[in-house]
Parts: sequence; C-alpha cells; structure tokens
Amino acid sequence: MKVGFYPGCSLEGSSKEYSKSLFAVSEKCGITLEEIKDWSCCGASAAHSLNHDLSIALPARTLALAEKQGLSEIVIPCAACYGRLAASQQAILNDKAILEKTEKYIDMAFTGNVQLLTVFEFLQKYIFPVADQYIVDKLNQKTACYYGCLLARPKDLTKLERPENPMEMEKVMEKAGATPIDWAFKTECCGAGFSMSRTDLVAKLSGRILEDAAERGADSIIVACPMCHSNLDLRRPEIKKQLKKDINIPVLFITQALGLSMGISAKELGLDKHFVPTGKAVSCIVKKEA
Amino acid sequence: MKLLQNKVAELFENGTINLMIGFKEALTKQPVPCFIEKASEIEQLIYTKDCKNNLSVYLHKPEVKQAGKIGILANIATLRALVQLTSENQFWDIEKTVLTVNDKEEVIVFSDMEEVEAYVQANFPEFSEEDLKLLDYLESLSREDRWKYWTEQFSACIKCYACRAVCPMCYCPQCTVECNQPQWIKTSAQTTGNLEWHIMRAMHLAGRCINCGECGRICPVGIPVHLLTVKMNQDLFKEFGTKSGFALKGDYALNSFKPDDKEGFIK
Amino acid sequence: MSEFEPKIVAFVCNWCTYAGADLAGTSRTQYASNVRIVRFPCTGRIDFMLLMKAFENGADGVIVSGCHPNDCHYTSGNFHARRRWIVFRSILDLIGFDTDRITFSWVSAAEGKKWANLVDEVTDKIKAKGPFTDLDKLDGVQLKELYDEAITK
Amino acid sequence: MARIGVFICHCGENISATVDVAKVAEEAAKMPGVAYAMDYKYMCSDPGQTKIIEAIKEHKLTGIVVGACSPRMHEATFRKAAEKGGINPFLCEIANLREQVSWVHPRTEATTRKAIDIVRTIVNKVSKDTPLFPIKVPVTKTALVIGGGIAGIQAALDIANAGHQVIMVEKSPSIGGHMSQLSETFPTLDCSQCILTPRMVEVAQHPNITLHTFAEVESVSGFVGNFDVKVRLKARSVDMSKCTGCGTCWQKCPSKKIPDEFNAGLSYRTAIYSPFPQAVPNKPVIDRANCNYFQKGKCGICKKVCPAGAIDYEMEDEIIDIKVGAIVTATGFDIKHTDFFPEYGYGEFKDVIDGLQFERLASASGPTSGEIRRPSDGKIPEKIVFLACSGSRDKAKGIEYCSKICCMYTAKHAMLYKHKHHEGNAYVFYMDIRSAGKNYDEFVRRAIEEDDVHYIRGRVSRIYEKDGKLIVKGVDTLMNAEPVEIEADMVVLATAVVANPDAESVAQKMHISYDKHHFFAEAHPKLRPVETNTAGIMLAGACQTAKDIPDTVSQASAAASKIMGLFSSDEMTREPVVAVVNRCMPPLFTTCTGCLLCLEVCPYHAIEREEIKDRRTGEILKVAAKVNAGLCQGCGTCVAFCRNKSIDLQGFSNQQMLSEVVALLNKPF
Repeated sequence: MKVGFYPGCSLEGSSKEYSKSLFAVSEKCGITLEEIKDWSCCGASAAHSLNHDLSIALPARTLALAEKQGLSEIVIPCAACYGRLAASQQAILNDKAILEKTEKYIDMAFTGNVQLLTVFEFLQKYIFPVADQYIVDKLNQKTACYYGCLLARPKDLTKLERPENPMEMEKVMEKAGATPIDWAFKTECCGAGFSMSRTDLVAKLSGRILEDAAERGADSIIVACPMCHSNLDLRRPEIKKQLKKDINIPVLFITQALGLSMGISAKELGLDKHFVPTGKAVSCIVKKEA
Repeated sequence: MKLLQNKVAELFENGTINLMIGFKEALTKQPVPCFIEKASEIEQLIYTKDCKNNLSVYLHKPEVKQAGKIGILANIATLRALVQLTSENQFWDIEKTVLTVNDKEEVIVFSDMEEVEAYVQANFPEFSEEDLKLLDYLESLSREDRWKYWTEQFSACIKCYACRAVCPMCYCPQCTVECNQPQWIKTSAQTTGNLEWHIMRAMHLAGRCINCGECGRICPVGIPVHLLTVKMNQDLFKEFGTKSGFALKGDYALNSFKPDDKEGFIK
Repeated sequence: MSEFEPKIVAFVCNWCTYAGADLAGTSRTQYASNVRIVRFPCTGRIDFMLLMKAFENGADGVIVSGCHPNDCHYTSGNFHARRRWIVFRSILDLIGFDTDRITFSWVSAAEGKKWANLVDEVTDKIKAKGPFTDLDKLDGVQLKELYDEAITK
Repeated sequence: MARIGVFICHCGENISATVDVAKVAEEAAKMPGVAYAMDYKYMCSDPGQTKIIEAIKEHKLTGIVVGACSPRMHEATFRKAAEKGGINPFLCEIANLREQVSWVHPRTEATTRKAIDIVRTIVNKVSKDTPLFPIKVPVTKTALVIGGGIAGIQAALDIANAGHQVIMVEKSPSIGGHMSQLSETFPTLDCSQCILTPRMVEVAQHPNITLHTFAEVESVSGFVGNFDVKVRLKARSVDMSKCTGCGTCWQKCPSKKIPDEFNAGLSYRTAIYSPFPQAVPNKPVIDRANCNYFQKGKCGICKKVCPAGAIDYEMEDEIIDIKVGAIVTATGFDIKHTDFFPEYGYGEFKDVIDGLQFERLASASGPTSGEIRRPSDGKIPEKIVFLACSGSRDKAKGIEYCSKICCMYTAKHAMLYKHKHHEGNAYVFYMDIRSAGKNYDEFVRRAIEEDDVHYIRGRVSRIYEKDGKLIVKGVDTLMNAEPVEIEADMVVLATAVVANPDAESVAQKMHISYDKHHFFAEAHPKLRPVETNTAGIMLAGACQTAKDIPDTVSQASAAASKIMGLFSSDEMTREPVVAVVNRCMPPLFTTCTGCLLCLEVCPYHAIEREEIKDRRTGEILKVAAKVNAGLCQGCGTCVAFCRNKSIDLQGFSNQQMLSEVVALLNKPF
C-alpha cells in the first residue's frame, strides 16, 4: 500500500520526530509513504497575509506535482500545511477563474483529483484496520489530547464532526490503551504564530493549557501539530516563569504515542529529540493482556 | 422482437390494453408509428434504435382516447414526455400501459408512472452533441448575423404548424395563434408573424420541451426550430436548475421562482 | 430633417412604477416626453406578447418596470415576471433581436427621480440607435423582391 | 357602437399651463367611438361632476374618459359620477394628463401630442371595457383560532365578546402556551400565571367559545368567509365527560421518569398527566409513547384506580369537520436549546440552561418551588452569567435576526436572581441592549443601577467545566477589549427565538407564506401586518416573528378586530377586478388545457382544479382551472402566464391592453 506524503518545513526540521514516528508506524503496518518530489513551501507562515494569489499558487504547485507523480492520496501531518493545501484546492475547484490563473502561475495542469488526508484520516483509513495485530503494549496513562486551532478549524476543511470538542485523537489513544481525559483546553490557542516574536504571550497561552492538563491529572499531552508541539515542549522555561511552577508533563506526537503501543523503540520514534523528558510517559507502559 | 410481440400479445390477452401504439417497418429507414387493435396485427410491431417518433403525441387524440386502455411503446424522449405530461395533469382520462425496450434489449412493462419516472431519472439523456454544436456556432456569431440567420430561416416558414402538430406538449385545444379576440399573431406567412409565432412557441415550451427534436425533424422547409427550445432548456437548467420531463411533481421554471434569482439586466 | 424622436412605450405596474412616475410629476421633475405609459396591475400581468406587439406596431424602445424584489404589492408577481423576462431575453438573444431596445427596471413608488432619469437615459440611448426598422425590413424586402420579380417577368 | 364621452380637465392651470387642453378635446372629438368631448376648469369639482352626469344623459354615453390627474387621485370620484349618470363605473377610465404629462414636460406641441395620445389610448381601452359588478361572497360568522397561547386566548376572547362563535384548537393537553411557563413578566414583575390563568378560565367558560385541546388542524380548504377545516381530536384515552380531574391516576402511574415539557425538562412527569396544576381543561391525557400499557401491553393501573371509570384505552383519534369564515393563526414559537451551542458545551453541561428553564427555576410553581438552584447538584448558585444574543444576530449560526425579547427577559432573570439571593453575583454579556418599549429601558437601568447586575458588553467565546464551576471566557469590549473570565455556578443562555418545528407544515396546510426561518409572512410588512396573503387568515403572536407579550396581545386584538370587521355583514363585497377562466360551448367547455401549472403561480392560491361534469351522469368531461373570485386579488400574473390565453383579467383584459398598445403606436409621437 502506497500513500503520498507532504512533509512541509516543520517535519524536516523542528518536528523531525513527527515525521520519523509517522514513518515508523506506517512501516510497521505495511504502508509505504512516498514523498512528493520537489515540493515547495505551503505558504502557511506568511503568504496568505501578503499575497492572495501566491497563497493559492504555492500549495497548488505541490498538488500539481503530486498529480504528476501519480499520487492519488497524500497525507499531510502538519495542521498548518493541511489547512493551506486544502484551502487552496477548494478555492481552485470552486472557481474556474482561479483555476485558470493558478495554472498560468505554476505552469502545470491542475485537476485537483488528489485526495488530501489529515493525520487522523490517514490513521483511520490505513492504520486502524490493521492496528490491533501490531499493538502489543498498553500506554496505561491519562492523556490530554490537544488539538489547538488548525486541526479543528475551519470546520469545512478539516471535516471534524464536533469542531469545538473533537474526539478523533481520543479514539486513537483509546486504541493505544491510554485513558484520554475530558479537559477544557483542547482547542484553545497555544500562541502558535507568536512562537518566535512574543514568547511571553506563548508562555501565557500555552501555560494555561499545560496547567489545565496537569490539574486534571494528565500523564502526557498528545498533539498532532508541529507548532503546538514546539510551543508546549520548547517554551517550558518561559512557562515556568509565567506560572511560577514547574510542569513536567511530556508532550508526544500522536504517532509517537501510537508507535509506543506498537512496541517501537523510543529512539526510533524520536522521543530523544524532546526538551521535556518523555521517560514519564514511557514508564507507564505495560504489556497488553492477551 | 419476438419478446416484445409476446409481451404485447399477453397484454391484449389479459385485457390490460385494447390499443397498442408502436412502430412498424416502413419503406424508409426510419420505422413509422402503427396502431394495433387486435392480436393478429402484433406481428408488424418492431422496435429498433431508429424508432425516433414521439408517440405520446397520439395520447391527446380523441380517437385514441376512445380506445380506453392504451399501450404505448416509448423511447426515452417519449418517456420524458409522459412524465412531463403527467406533471401537467394530462392523463386524468386515460388508462395507459407504458412499455420500453432498454439498452440490453429487454422489454420493460412499467406498472405505474413512478416507475417510469425512476427509469427516466436513471437514464436521463444528455443534450445532443449535434444541437450543441450548432448552438455554439450560433452563439459565436454577432447579434446581427444571428438575426440574419434566423430571419432568413423564418422567412421560409409557411405556417403549416407541423411543429405544433408533432409536439406532445402542444396540446392546447385552442392555440394562441388561433385567438382573434384579440389577434395576437398575424395569420399570413409573413416573416414578422412567423417570427412572433416561433418566439411564442419557444416561450411556451421553455422548461416544458422534452428535447425529442420532433419539431425540427418534421419541418417541411428544414428550419431547426427545436434549437430554440433546446437552448431554453439548457439556459433554464443553468439558471434555475430545473429539468423538464424529469419529475412527476414537475419542477417548472416558469411557475416557480426564488427570491434571489439572479439576472444581470434589470436596472 | 428634424431630429429623430423615438417612440418609447413603458409597461409599468400600478403600485410602484406608476406611482413613481406620479411622484416625478408631483415633484415637477422634467423628463423626455417620448414615453407613453401603459398601466398594469402588476409586472406579473405583463405579457411578453405585448412587448412583441409594441415593436411590431412601431415602438423604437420599450421600458418594463415594476416593484423592486420583495416589494411587490401582490408579494410575488414581480418574481414571476423576473423569471419570465430572463427566459424571454434569452430567446431574443438567441434569435439576435436587439435586446438593447428593451430596458427592464425596478422603480419604486418613492423613486420619481429614478423614473425621470430612466426615461431620459432610454430616450438618449434609442435616439443614438436610431429608429427600429429590423421588423419593417423583413416583410418590406420580401414583398419588394416579389414585386420586382413579378415586374421583370 | 360605443358612444364615449371625453372630459378634459384644466386642473386650474396645472394641466392647461403646458397642455393645449382645447386642442386635446378637439382631437378627442374626432376619435372613433367618441360621441362627445369637452374641457373644463375643474372636472373634479361639483359643477364639473355635474357636467359629466348631464353629458352622459344628454349624449347617451356608454363610457367616459376623464383626462385629469392620476387615477390614483380621483378614479374613485369619477367612477362614482359615472354611476350617478347611469353607466357602469368600470366604464369610466382616467387619462393621466397631470402627473405624467403637464407636470413633467414644458409647454410644447410634443406635450400636447402626448396628451392626445394618452387620451386616445384610454378611449381605445374604454371601447373594450365591459361592465363589471362587485362580487358578493357569503360569510360564515364563526372564527377558528389555532393555538391556545396568550395570542390565541386574546383573539378568541375579543371575537367571542363581540358576539361571534369561536372554535379554538390547541395542540397540547392544555391552553396557556409559553406564557403559562413564565415566572414573572417584564417590566412590571407581575406573576405571569396570576394574570394569565383568569383568561384561560374565561376561554373555557365562554358561551361563544368551543375549545378543543389535544387537537390539531388537519387541513384547510375553501376561502375567505367559507373555510372548510378538518380538525383531528387526538385520542386522550380519558373520557372528558366522566373525568373529574381528581388526580388519582397520575399519582399512581408507575412511569414516572418522563422529562416534563412544562418544566422545560427540569423535572419528570408521569405517562398519564395533566401538564400543570392550573391547566385548562385540568383533565389528564395518556402519553401513549411513554405508557407501559400501550408500549408493553401490561399495567392498566390508571384504569383500575380511576374512581370515575374515565380511562378508555380503546379511544381513537377523531376527525371533525368545521366551517369557519376566518382564521387566526397563533401557533407560537420555540427557542433554540443549549445543544445548539458547541462552544458552550453542546448542551452537555447541566448548569448551562436556556431562558425557559430559568423561568421554571424562578417560578413558584416550578420544580424548585421558585428557589434558583443548580440542576446538577441543587446548590444555590453564587454567580450566574447570563448570555444575551445566544444564537440571535449571528449569521454564522444562520439566525440573522434579533430575537427581541431576550434583552428584557435577561434583565428580568438577573433581577429575579438578585431579589431572591442578595449576596449573589449576576453578570450579563450583551451585544447591545434593545429595550425599546414602555418602561423597558427604565427596567434595564433598574437591573443595572439598583440591583447591581454587572453588564459586560461583549460576547462569550467558550464555556468549560472545571472543578464544578463553569468557566465563562468572554471579552469586555468597553474595557479596551480585555478578555474576561468568570467562574460561574450557572450560565443562562438567552437562546434565539425560532419558529415551531412544525411551522412549515402548518403554513402549507393553511396555504399561507412563510420566510426562510419558517416564521409566517404578513400580507404587507407595514400596512397589513396582521393579515396573511390568504384572505381571511390572520396572524397573531410569535408565529409571525419574535414578540413580547404586549405586542402579541396587541396583534391578537388587531387580528380579532379584522375578523369582526369581516363578520359585520352577511356578505362580503369584493372588487370585480379578478381573473376569470373562459367558458365556451361544449364539447370544448373552456379553452383551458387543465395543465394546472397556474396553480403554483397564484400568490393567493386562488386557482383551483375544477371538474366539469355531465349533469346527468356525473361523468367528468373536462378538468380545468378555476379562479376563486373570493381569493383573487387581481394581480394578473396567471393571465400573462397562461399559454393559450384561457384566463383573462377583468378590467385589464388582453383585448384592452393590446388595444392600448396599438392605439398608442399607430400615430407619430
């Protein structure tokens, strides 16, 4: 089974472990991920606020390349990348004039017949049907599933059933033998865009998220977005200053958590790349009862 | 063929019908309509791809209605006409049995109009390529050239009203052209009167025409009159999403509206 | 030769545009005298055949006007009329009839000024286009040809 | 041959200043069919009218044209004069020479020519005019009131007190509607039930009112003055004539866990129940969907305990036919429930409640006997947050309109809470305060200034639960757009007022129009706000749009007075400008094809199917359209729609309109 894969910048850099763990889990389940050759930036960071045409053309180029490469489906793990690619595809398919303009910009044909998958859709479609035979361990911990903004919004792109209280990640975690907690900050802002410019704001916003997770007894926080991860994982010193207390809950990518339940080693899943030690989460794991 | 004849024979035998409207062979390539009143005549009944006539037009005729129980062999255009006519409340006084022969040459006897409707919706025909090509060509012309084209065409019209006679949707007991209090349309075959007739015909059939193309085929002077209504149906679908001969609870563009209907010409 | 004075017929509804034209009068708004109003209860009553008859009888331009959408005295007459006009115009377009000579408009009972401007605009437009002879030519030419043919024989 | 008289008015100098009136009269005299023409200074004056009357007699005129001001001014005047002269008023038509000629053009020949053209056009029209006679329709002087809320109650009492018969149909087992659920009412804080209950009793005891509760309208046919209505009396399973309302049955009923509609789901009721203690009639019904006997086939306790032997499990729905002359539609409204708000917890937080639930909590007859307690644990909340505009004025939620009552009842709620619990804190998030109404703004000010309710201008983005508290996150836009977080014990959403779930089907049964939100449409938004487009059917209350009690009651009385007007004589007279389907000799009977496509076109549903039958055998000879003159308003949309001109409009017939066009054009302008 072969599925296309669009990494985007984060999965090549700050969130290499997201990519690594996704590949590890996929491989375990017999799915081959094929990267789109010569892909370009999705335009998430700035393009859409500077130039509307560019914000559509950039993702369109990548999608056109995917078509050329013969991929019918691509998984886009990064929430921001998914948002941009899906928005661009929708805009083009809804308006012939935009299609014509964009084709001229990218100098390639665009049919829009590539199906885009969020990481949840990918797991649901390809991993879930076979997961049970590979899941050997039970995570055995309370997890706070954190969605942030772009995984759930806008709802007509992400297609989640309950955008204000999504349950997709919870389903995965239950499968992996964890106990997802009911908490209040699932879809609150982590301060994403201010990651570099206003770390004080990130500390405040991400701090509230960590605090609520901690107060409700989470052993780990599960994310599926590189931005969420870096804010929650990287900004602990600032958060500590803000909250005036230390919170040591590790933050795992959903694929890392799932990988752990499949018995994949911490190293293979890139757990060593985190700032907050993940040992606490790993230590909870027990063998799955037969 | 035998299958079809057997089926019809069966219908005669069990008293379901006492008149069958179908097709028989003719000297020309195109089969012609035939009316079968007794079982012994069933042998002549045929159905081929060339059976183009829209037989539903005969259902308006008093002499046909008199038969009481009528069987009708219908091609897809005829089926659409039957659906449209049902939506226009035209069959309250006859009992009819509808037959068709599908692509796999199976004979289908519909048990009611709902079945016909379902069949039509599943096999809804596209506009003919040929017609669309001609329309595209006409649209590519300048307005003046279009005017020239059509007025030349209409100047040949002899007002024989064959287009009306052959149309299953033209069933008014008295047509507006026969109205003389007031006289809406000039009776003589002059181009202005002809033009008015054809515009009026197109208006009255817009959204009701079921694209059988009979009017264009029948015209003795070769005016492609069917293009007017084909274009109207195309436009109506584009503007309002309505389809003629599609549903028994008709959705007719001209007796309905949406408050936000779009147009670009009202100041 | 005196300037061409076009004949313009206006088909209007009683409740909005006719009242709007009355308002133009009570506010003494001057406009071109080339227009003749025919009053209908509602735009829904305006038969497309009457538009054709107007041109056939020598109108150079036609105005059709009624209540704005949602303002119809009979709630939906103008909505039905609008659909009818969309279809009618598209038939005329296909045939190549000069649809520039028909102006559709919404003029409310409060829009006396709009009515006056509309009449002026249409009058100017039709003046610039010249007399409507498309229909005269049709039968005229035909008869003349027949006549010539007969003479030469 | 027609003998038409033409009368040209100078209107002082209003017409004669720019139009050569003498010339117009002179030209008119030459027009075919014109027997007499004259001009005069003031045609509408008494001497002017006398001249017309005399001329009609002297010249034996058969029709007249008055060239004067707009027909919208004096058509009625001149038609009366024509009638006095002895000709049918509809043979008098007006040529508009003032508003559309003399006032808008300078004094030129072209202007006079235009005047002559117009006169000629109208002369031509009159030559095709036919005498028309007012249409008389008999009236059944019984009114049907659909809905037994305060709107229906008020309308029914007004009509009944005027001496007419009223039939009231109410869907639920008791009348009273939403008003009976309310605690106190703004702006006076008088107890809702105290003012409503006497009215309910009055309805039940009124000699002119027949009350059918637990009943629904099945179908409405006919037309103004003559409606035929089928009403379904749903099986109560309790014989009303035997039942004494003693209550033994519902005390003993074992199905006790059914959410109580009257208490907005905050308490439970039994399967055999009377909705509330003051219900009218106060006799129970069996809710068959929740009854053990009907669902499982065993129980039958109520039958065993009933001392009057009133329980009848075999009872069936009954359909009754009634004839009424007019209908008041007062079917009320519904509100959005808390599950409509994902951002406020999808309705899953027990202490996030809607306005009606709060009413029940605050009501002395409610589940907490008027003590405001949390549904989750019964504790008295220390902090309540009220959210106005929950759903209303929110395009993203598909509700663009203002629900109108929320600003007021939210202020009331906050006040009631503060009055009952002085130490408590009440917060109100609002967009704007809309308190237009007598003593309304004073009321809101009182809540803010005297009762110390904290008003925060801003919206709430999210509510979540934490440690038994509801965290309300919003923004205060007046304080430099500061985010606000409040730890509340209870949140009350002033959810949007919406149409009843079955409003659409009700409207379709009644043949009345409705908007996209399924609120019923009035005939004219300003000038006919209580009538519908279907003559004889009126609207009252919140089925038309969100309304408070005073507005509802006013409209109900207005609807009643419209109906009283209708019932003031035995026959209604209607303008004869109506559409008619032609008739001709057999075997054609009519040129109508019977396609009946015009049924959809008519805004008034005035066109119906007619079967023309053989008088002896009863055999159907033809199906055709028929215009109901009682319903037709004369717009003529069907006339232009009919393909073969089988319908014509009296007064604006095809003949008339075409001859106007021809007369206009066949002369140089």
